[in-house]
Amino acid sequence: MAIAQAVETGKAGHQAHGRDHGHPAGFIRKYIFSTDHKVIGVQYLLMAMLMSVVGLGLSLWFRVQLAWPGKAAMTPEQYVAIVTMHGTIMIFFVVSLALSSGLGNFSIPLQVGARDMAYPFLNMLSFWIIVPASAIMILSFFVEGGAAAGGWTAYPPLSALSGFGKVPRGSPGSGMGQTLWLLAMALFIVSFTMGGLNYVATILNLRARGMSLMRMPLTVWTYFVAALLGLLSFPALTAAAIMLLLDRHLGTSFFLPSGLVVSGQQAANVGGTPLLFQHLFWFLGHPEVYVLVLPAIGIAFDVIAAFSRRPPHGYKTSVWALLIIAFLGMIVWGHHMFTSGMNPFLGKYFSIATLLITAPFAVLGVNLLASLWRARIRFTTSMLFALGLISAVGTGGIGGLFLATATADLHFHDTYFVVGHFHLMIGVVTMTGTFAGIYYWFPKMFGRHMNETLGKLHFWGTFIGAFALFVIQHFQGFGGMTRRYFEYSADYVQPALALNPAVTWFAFLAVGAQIPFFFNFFWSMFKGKKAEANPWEATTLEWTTATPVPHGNWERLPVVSGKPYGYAEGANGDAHRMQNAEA
Amino acid sequence: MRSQRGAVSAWLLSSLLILATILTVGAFFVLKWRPEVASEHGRGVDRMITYIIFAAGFIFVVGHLVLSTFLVKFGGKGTAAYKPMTHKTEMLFTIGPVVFMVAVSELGVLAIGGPVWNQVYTHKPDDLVVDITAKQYEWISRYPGKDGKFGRKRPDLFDDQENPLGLDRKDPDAKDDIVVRGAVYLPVGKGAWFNIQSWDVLHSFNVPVLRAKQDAVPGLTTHTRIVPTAVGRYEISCAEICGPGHYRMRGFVNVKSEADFAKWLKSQVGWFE
Amino acid sequence: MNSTAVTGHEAATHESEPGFYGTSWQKLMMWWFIIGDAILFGSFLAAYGFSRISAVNWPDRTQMFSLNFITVMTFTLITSSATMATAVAASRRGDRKAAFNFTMATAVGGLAFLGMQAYEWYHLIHNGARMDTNPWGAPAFGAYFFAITGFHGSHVASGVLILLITAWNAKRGKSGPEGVELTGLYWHFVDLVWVFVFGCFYLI
Amino acid sequence: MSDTHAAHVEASYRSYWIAWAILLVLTLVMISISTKAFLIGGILLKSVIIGAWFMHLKHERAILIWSVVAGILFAGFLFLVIHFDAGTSLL
Repeated sequence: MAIAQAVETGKAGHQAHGRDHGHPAGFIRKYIFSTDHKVIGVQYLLMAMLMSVVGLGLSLWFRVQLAWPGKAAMTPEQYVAIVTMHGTIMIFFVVSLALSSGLGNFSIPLQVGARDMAYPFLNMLSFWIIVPASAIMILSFFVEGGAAAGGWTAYPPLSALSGFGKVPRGSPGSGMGQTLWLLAMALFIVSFTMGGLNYVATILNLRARGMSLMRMPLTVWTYFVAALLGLLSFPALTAAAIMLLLDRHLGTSFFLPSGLVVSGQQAANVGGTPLLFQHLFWFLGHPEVYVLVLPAIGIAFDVIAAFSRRPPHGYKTSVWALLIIAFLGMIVWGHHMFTSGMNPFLGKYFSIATLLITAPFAVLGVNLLASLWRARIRFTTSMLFALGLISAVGTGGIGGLFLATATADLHFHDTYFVVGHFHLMIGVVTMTGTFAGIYYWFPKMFGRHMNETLGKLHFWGTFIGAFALFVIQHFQGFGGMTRRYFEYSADYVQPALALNPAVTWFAFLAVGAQIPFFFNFFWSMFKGKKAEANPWEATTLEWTTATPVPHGNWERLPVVSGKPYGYAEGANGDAHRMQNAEA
Repeated sequence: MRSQRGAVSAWLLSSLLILATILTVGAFFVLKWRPEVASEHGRGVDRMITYIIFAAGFIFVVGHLVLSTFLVKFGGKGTAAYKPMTHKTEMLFTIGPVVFMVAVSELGVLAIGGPVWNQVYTHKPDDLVVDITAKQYEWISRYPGKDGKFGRKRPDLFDDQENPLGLDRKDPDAKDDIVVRGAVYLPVGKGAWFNIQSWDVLHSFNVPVLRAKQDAVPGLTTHTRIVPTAVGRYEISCAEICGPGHYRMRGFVNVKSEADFAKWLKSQVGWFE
Repeated sequence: MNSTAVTGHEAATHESEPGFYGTSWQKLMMWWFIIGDAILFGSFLAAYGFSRISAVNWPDRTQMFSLNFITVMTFTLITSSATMATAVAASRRGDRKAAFNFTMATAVGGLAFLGMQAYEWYHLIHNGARMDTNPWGAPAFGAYFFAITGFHGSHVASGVLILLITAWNAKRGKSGPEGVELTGLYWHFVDLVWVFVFGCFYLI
Repeated sequence: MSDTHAAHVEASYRSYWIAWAILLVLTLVMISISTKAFLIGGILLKSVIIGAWFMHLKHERAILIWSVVAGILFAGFLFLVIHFDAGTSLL
């Protein structure tokens, strides 16, 4: 019976892999509608780079408005829409695409020793759903009323008051723009869910022989945990988005309460509650943070091991810490809602539970630091970014202590402290992780090195700019400066306000530093120094295959014989042992 | 050549990290980083924040010092002098941080934060009750008048100019309700219990100087308790995005001495009187 | 074939670690899809429960529904689940004819269920129930009822489509036990959701 | 693995229809008794029967079962938490 089943599995697997394996494919099948995970990974990266131009451009635009009010040629209506779209695009269409989808697609099959994703066709579909999603997101700027303007959290009633049918209009951006926003997000969720299913199936079922779970590189572990978190949490947002769409277009009252009066017009809604949406949204929203942050930390572990020539400290404890973070991450979403009118008892619970997460995160942080102990650090660009990540994880992480404490959050909620904190975590940590990964795997992707000088320029600009920018925002938050404000006039905010031009200058530095990266990326793709198969002398499986990686990844799949990080082996600790080395 | 380049990076990055640490810590001393505080629980909030600053600052400084030391000490070419740790040391480096973090963070929230949190959400019997209503983009406060009772708010009677709270002329409770647009008046040293509501979208009743922040949720009455400790005029800044006019949704909390407040209250006439 | 191209067959049997769940990746993906979908329905039902608890008065179920009719609907769906399980077992034994017949029977059951649901919707709409209002009290009832049963109904409808494709493939021998089993998992899940929907809307 | 698999396949035809009968009876009992606790118990029992027999969870590895249970527990936890907020009065 088992054999019959295996044959069936094989058949399906064969259909999936055999489709374009070994046949010379045309340009379109090879680079556009490719089912090869490596090509799809690069496609995601390019898509993310394209969207980052929009997302970062928007951020600079409103930073100018904030630093020098009136100089940016912007109305308050445009401002809220731009802030909303900057958040949405950066979180879902830049960071998620580049880190989770892009590098994940590229690295997972190579690191576990699989020929491709479990379901390559679904993988291709995931990417091609993102294309219309991105297009819709950007096109929403040009519809009547402009793009969505309810914040990236899209809290109703503002986001539900669409102005369609009997529903009154809450703000200009609540019209068609918000509907398109929801549509794009729905497509994104579909794509991300399919991607997550592929990750889980690939990691659990397609590992090379000998690759037990506890021999997987930490990158794979983090992608695995992130995929599980995504699969468990995104459905809640799906439900919320469906209900929000019904509220907007069919006059239901899931989130719209009785007695609404919007700009003098009385709404017909009865009985809903906006708090429900917040719960559902953050049931996704908090795990989503870990979906983004954990893979960056995983990549940092791999990169640091490769460039410090020793295994990362505490592999097992890191894995357990990841699993505990995942579990706790699912049950603490309410710390985003301390001042939302939630039951104060829940505020206490969420505060206490959230602070428990500091423990596994401390373990990860200590493990990252201890991985440098008695190492021989090679300061490549990739390593610099990984080291920057350690600093950012620490700095951003301790900001979490303030926000997770309900009492302190009374002061910090919805101030620039929150902005600084989450930009450090899901902006700087994720992007340093992504860049570390890109510089690390670029030779595997294109068979060429990226230019190190430009790379270092990129690092120093990014790190100094981003670190200063977001740490200063913490101080503005201490000063009580509220976020999403077009202009400030209050007395208490004046000291914080004085820091605004500095923040904007650092933003220009951080964004400007991406120009050498873009140039470097495309230039090196064709003109970079040729790379051998294992330029970093790293030990994980992706470096055991030829460069450029053949279709199907290996001639013969590797057989794993040991730990992922065989550094500092040999009599004097000067040898490294590949993961598939003969015993 | 390469090893020198490596050493340069090591020194650069590690001195940058030290500099960042010094600047960040120094900024706490140099910058006027917190608004003044003028409420009882606000002092508790600040106590809580100060506690976390020390705990987090310790981690921040130690972490960055260790990182920069490691960079200089272990940067360069050659082979790693790494030796596997014994199981015991490894467990020490795991359990140590876990115990430290849990102890420090939970101790803070339970011992310092918890009581303050309770203070904010406990209605005391002799509190002055103030009703706050938010709408795009205005704060409206209401006092119950002589009878001590609030009249019912009816959405169908809402009129932006004439009747922003939708009060019923025939309702005896509503008759003497005192309605103030854009401002709240409080006596100093006396507890005030707020009933916060909203007509349209989410707003947040945020008075940074009083360390008060509570969302106004349509369809729901949320609460917060403030005991002002200093006379003054403190700005309300909406802290929940409520549309393009979010930034200009301002108001003022006027904290007066008890005598002044009584005088002010006496001078007010009910909305329908 | 193995000499010319390295196939997925190898990838799944000889060259890979045994699956962590002891299943094929197809089944594993189906299971995780089901877990995710379960949380989706769970979120809907949690929201429904939340609304119902906070509502001042909730319409009395006996006023709106004919319990006997709903019970027949439930019977139909449970029976279709049993026929589906039988189809999976038959397909495992290599009995292609029985697999086809039972899969078709399941599809018929699904269609019957959809028909009855359509009738029930018609009945309720005829009596004045809408997404935003209904004659029996809390308007949220209509919104939640139509949204959740509609969402479940769309699952049934897509399930019927998948069943028909599976039956057709099973008959031609294109879909082996694994394919039928995956369809079966999905169908049982749809049945499982109905148990909750039935309980939450019609019984409690 | 293949032996036990074959054995349960032989027995399965009958076991499915027994499960079916139990489900039918349970449904009938549930519509006649309207105690809330009993109903919730009935729903859970029915879902366990469908999961264990029809969806073969009985024969899967414990880790798969726990994955499913974990998913459902998270959804349950969501309800448990938000219901605290339902007590607040509506306007």
